[in-house]
Amino acid sequence: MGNSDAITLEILRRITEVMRENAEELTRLDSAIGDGDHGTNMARGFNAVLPKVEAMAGQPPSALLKTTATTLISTVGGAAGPLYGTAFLRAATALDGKNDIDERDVLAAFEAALEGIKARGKASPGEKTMVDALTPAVDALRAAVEQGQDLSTALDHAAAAARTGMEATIPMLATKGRASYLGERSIGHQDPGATSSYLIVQAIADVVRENSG
Amino acid sequence: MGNSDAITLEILRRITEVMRENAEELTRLDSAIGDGDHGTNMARGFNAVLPKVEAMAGQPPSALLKTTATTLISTVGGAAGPLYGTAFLRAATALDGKNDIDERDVLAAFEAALEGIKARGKASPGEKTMVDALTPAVDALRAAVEQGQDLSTALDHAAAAARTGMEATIPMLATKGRASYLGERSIGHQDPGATSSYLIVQAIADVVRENSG
Amino acid sequence: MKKLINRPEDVVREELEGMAAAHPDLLRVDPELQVIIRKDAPIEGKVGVISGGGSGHEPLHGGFVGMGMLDAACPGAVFTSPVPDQMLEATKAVNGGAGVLHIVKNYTGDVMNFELAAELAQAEGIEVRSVIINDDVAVQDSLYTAGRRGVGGTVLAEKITGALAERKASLDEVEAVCRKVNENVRSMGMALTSCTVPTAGKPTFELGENEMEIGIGIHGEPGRQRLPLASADEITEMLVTPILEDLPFRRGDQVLAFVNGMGGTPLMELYIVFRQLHRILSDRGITIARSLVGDYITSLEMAGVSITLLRLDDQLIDLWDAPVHTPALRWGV
Amino acid sequence: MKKLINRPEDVVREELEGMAAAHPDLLRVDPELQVIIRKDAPIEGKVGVISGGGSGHEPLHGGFVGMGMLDAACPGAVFTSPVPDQMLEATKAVNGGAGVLHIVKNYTGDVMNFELAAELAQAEGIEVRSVIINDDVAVQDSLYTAGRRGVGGTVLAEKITGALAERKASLDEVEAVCRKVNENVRSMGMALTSCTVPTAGKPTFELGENEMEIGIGIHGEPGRQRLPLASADEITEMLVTPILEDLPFRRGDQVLAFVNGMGGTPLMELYIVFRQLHRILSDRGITIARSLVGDYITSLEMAGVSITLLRLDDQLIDLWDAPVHTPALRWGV
Ligand SMILES: Nc1ncnc2c1ncn2[C@@H]1O[C@H](COP(=O)(O)OP(=O)(O)O)[C@@H](O)[C@H]1O
Ligand SMILES: Nc1ncnc2c1ncn2[C@@H]1O[C@H](COP(=O)(O)OP(=O)(O)O)[C@@H](O)[C@H]1O
Ligand SMILES: [Mg+2]
Ligand SMILES: [Mg+2]
Ligand SMILES: [Mg+2]
Ligand SMILES: [Mg+2]
Repeated sequence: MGNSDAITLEILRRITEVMRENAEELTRLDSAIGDGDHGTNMARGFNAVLPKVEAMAGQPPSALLKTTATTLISTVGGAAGPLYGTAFLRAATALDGKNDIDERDVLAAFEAALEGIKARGKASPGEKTMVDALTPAVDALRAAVEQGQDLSTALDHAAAAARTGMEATIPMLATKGRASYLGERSIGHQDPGATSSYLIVQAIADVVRENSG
Repeated sequence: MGNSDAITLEILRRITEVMRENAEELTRLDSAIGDGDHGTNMARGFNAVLPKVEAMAGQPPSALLKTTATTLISTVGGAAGPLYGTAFLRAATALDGKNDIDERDVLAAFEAALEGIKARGKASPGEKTMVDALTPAVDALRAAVEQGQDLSTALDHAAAAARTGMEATIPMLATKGRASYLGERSIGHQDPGATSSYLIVQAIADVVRENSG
Repeated sequence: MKKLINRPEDVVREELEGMAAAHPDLLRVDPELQVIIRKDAPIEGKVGVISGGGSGHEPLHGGFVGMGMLDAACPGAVFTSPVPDQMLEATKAVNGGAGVLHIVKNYTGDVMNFELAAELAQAEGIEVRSVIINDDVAVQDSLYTAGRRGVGGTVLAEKITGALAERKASLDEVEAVCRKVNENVRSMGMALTSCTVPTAGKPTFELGENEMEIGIGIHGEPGRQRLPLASADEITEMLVTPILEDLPFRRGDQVLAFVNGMGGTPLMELYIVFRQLHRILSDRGITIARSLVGDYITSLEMAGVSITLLRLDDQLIDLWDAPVHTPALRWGV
Repeated sequence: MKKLINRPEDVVREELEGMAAAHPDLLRVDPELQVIIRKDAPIEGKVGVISGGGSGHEPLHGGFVGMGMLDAACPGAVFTSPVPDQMLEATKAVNGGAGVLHIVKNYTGDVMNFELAAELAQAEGIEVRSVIINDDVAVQDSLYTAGRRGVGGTVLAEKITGALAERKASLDEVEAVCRKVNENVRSMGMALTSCTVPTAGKPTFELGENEMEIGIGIHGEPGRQRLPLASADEITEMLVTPILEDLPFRRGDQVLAFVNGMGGTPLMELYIVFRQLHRILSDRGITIARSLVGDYITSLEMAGVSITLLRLDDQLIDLWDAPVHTPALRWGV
């Protein structure tokens, strides 16, 4: 993938846009089974990320992602801050030294990000968290890359899987995070963190598609 | 008027009944321009009065009224407690030593009661208080008595005048009591104290009528 | 009506039983007669300081009974002045031979009931003085009203007067300092929501989602004016301007700034109001020498705020800082 | 949404500016970084005690910064854990060379952010220990949850831990007493109404006129169970029974009984709950040796109550009684 740095910046712009647009919806979801701040948290975080990465034009993807990570950690707070911060940090590390990113690199970054979230949150699939959107996304991405599909197509598969994973959180009983305090009452609601994770994967897929071919 | 003591007791029973029945309405009126307690206050007071005067069967009217007065002072609180307490106390004094009460005695008792309220509350007619129901009531009573009408008829006139006086408080601007804090906003509401005063005069008239002829 | 209560008729008695259980070290409580008395009263040679008023304003007054503040408090039914029997009992209980001061908020009912009680106490040979607190600048024209209401200034008057009484000052001196507080204190309040008197069962007034009441008292009554909802900064300005103009407060004055919650307003919002109050006073060259932020004189669960400013001098600062040990206000001990 | 605020995004910063203006004698406040530090920190040779968490629980934690309690607090956005930068800054500011204790309420976000901060502080050579408070018995099965939440017990842990640190005890001792409080404290809460996060603009949940939530936390979240509204006595019983069974508390125990308002509940109702709590404990032969009644750990303007019981021993009583001077808790000084 040529001009990976520019595309990375565009991805971060798109994610910021998407978080702003969906802040209200994410907060609504978090009000049902959490504390009603997930949308505000994510929007605040990416609003802080954007000017910083805009000022870094020309720097490699891993530098942009590292700044994203530390800024999220410093501004999001709550559960999402350390989790997404860790995810972007691990992705940055996976892409360290790479200027021209290919499918395998993207897969490695996604895998590292998911591992980071699982380690930090001590979460496994099926607990009604962002892990439930990201696990199928990474699986789909891996399958597509291994089948030799191009990055854009592979990411489209990942985004579709993330959406399915997100929707699959609805009937789940939460056993991690705030929603777990609700016990049975957490059933029937879509997890806000899984939703923001899907939105991020979709934003990445969209930007890559628009810049490919 | 024969068996004045029994009639006095019946009057106090009736007032108690009427205060219980109208507690909600009096409180509603007091919520509009006061603090929403007048009905509860009056009901609490007469609920305390009743068992005490019931236990005094056979004692003269002035004794019953004096107990009513001190009980109201000890249980009503707010503005209404001292005002009605003073009224009943003055009425008791006016009837002191009388066992067989006639029209002139009743008039004297009413006049003393009204004077007591005006003195205690430093209120004059037109200030949107109980004085505005009681002043026309006493005037009507005096006129009827002076015209030689019988007690029951005279009290009916007094009750009708009290009702008119009560209704006349609606357009008044309050300048005494809590309602005065509302300034212009007190206009358009019926005064709760004028309403309880009317109810008391009406109760007296009703009981006397039922016991006459 | 959603309240943590049992029967609406029992709220005051049960509250007093709770206070007795929570503060056995400080208070002697008679839940039937409804009198709260300082544990070690009467104190020989000390002026007794008592106050009272309707319930629903807690911690006022019962929460201010204790060393360095009130010797006794008489809570009435919710928003209803107590009766003379309570005040007489309290007066007798705290009489240490140096006389008793009644601190009375200026409401027709309170004034009349305290008047009756004072007469009864005098008849029993106890010297009683009364100071009427009327610090509410929302009530402007006392010719056409029952006069200014007693609101936030009452808390400050009780603290400062109690401190002087604790030092065994004479009844004259104690009365004088109470009057001095009243002359130098001004308040104004506003509401975002009404409140519900337990026995009434529904809110005293209805207020739209975008409305507020300015110039309220403390009895859940509507205010002088209904206005569209405004920002905290604008509301603070609306409250503080008439206060500053009334005394008037001047450049160079030192004040005690008291931001009081009406019961249902989070502390966060009180500090946001305090921030703007501080800015306005700074701009005018007025120094906040002491501050008090919290729920001290409330209207049940009403959301809203009142601002009280007391102009200070050395005596008032000294008495404000003096030790106090009550359920709701405590320092120096 | 009816609140005394300016822009919803600014509430925490403006609140902190208000706190700075109200308590210049006690606090040093950085409204941008959102750190509240005890005026005289760092104190040479004293263990620094810090805590933090989302805003909206005031006075927790910022109102507990001062002599004998916290050295610093880090408030996050409303109901949102603060970020490691704040905690690191606070840790550095209060480090007097004897190490720093982090008191952390058990919420995923708080725990993770404090973990990151501790790593960063350790990297800068500051010895940091963390104690996680998890006293909420409403969360029964920690196998299937993020574990018990930290609620009312946090206030008691901060007071008692701060008192020991004030005496220059070692980091080991300070950590140990904090763990001891956590092991001996249990809480449970309920809500009559929801609350509104300023940036969300509407209530977090809807509750019917005859419903209540039992087993809530402090973040405006719904509880474990929605039940028909009950009387204060019944509600008290529902809250205290699981608390007593959990530790368990036994006949002869001495406890600190803490009845906490969630923000929108009048003090009157808290005392009505205290009354029944006192009766239940008396029946079981448990003595209330100390009490605390008021709004100390809140959920904005939520109406509701939580009950916390701490089993006391001589050390805990002594440390509870030790002098404290903070905006919200003060005695002995
Ligand atoms: N232990 C965990 N592991 C993974 N994800 C988690 C964990 N705890 C919470 N989450 C995710 O975080 C989301 C909530 O984020 P947010 O609302 O910003 O934080 P908070 O719960 O602190 O308010 C949840 O919807 C869930 O997806
Ligand atoms: N100064 C006064 N003189 C005469 N009547 C008064 C005076 N002040 C108040 N009232 C009467 O008392 C009534 C209110 O009584 P109530 O609600 O029981 O007392 P409060 O105002 O103390 O709550 C008013 O409606 C008015 O009629
Ligand atoms: Mg959340
Ligand atoms: Mg009234
Ligand atoms: Mg009243
Ligand atoms: Mg949160």
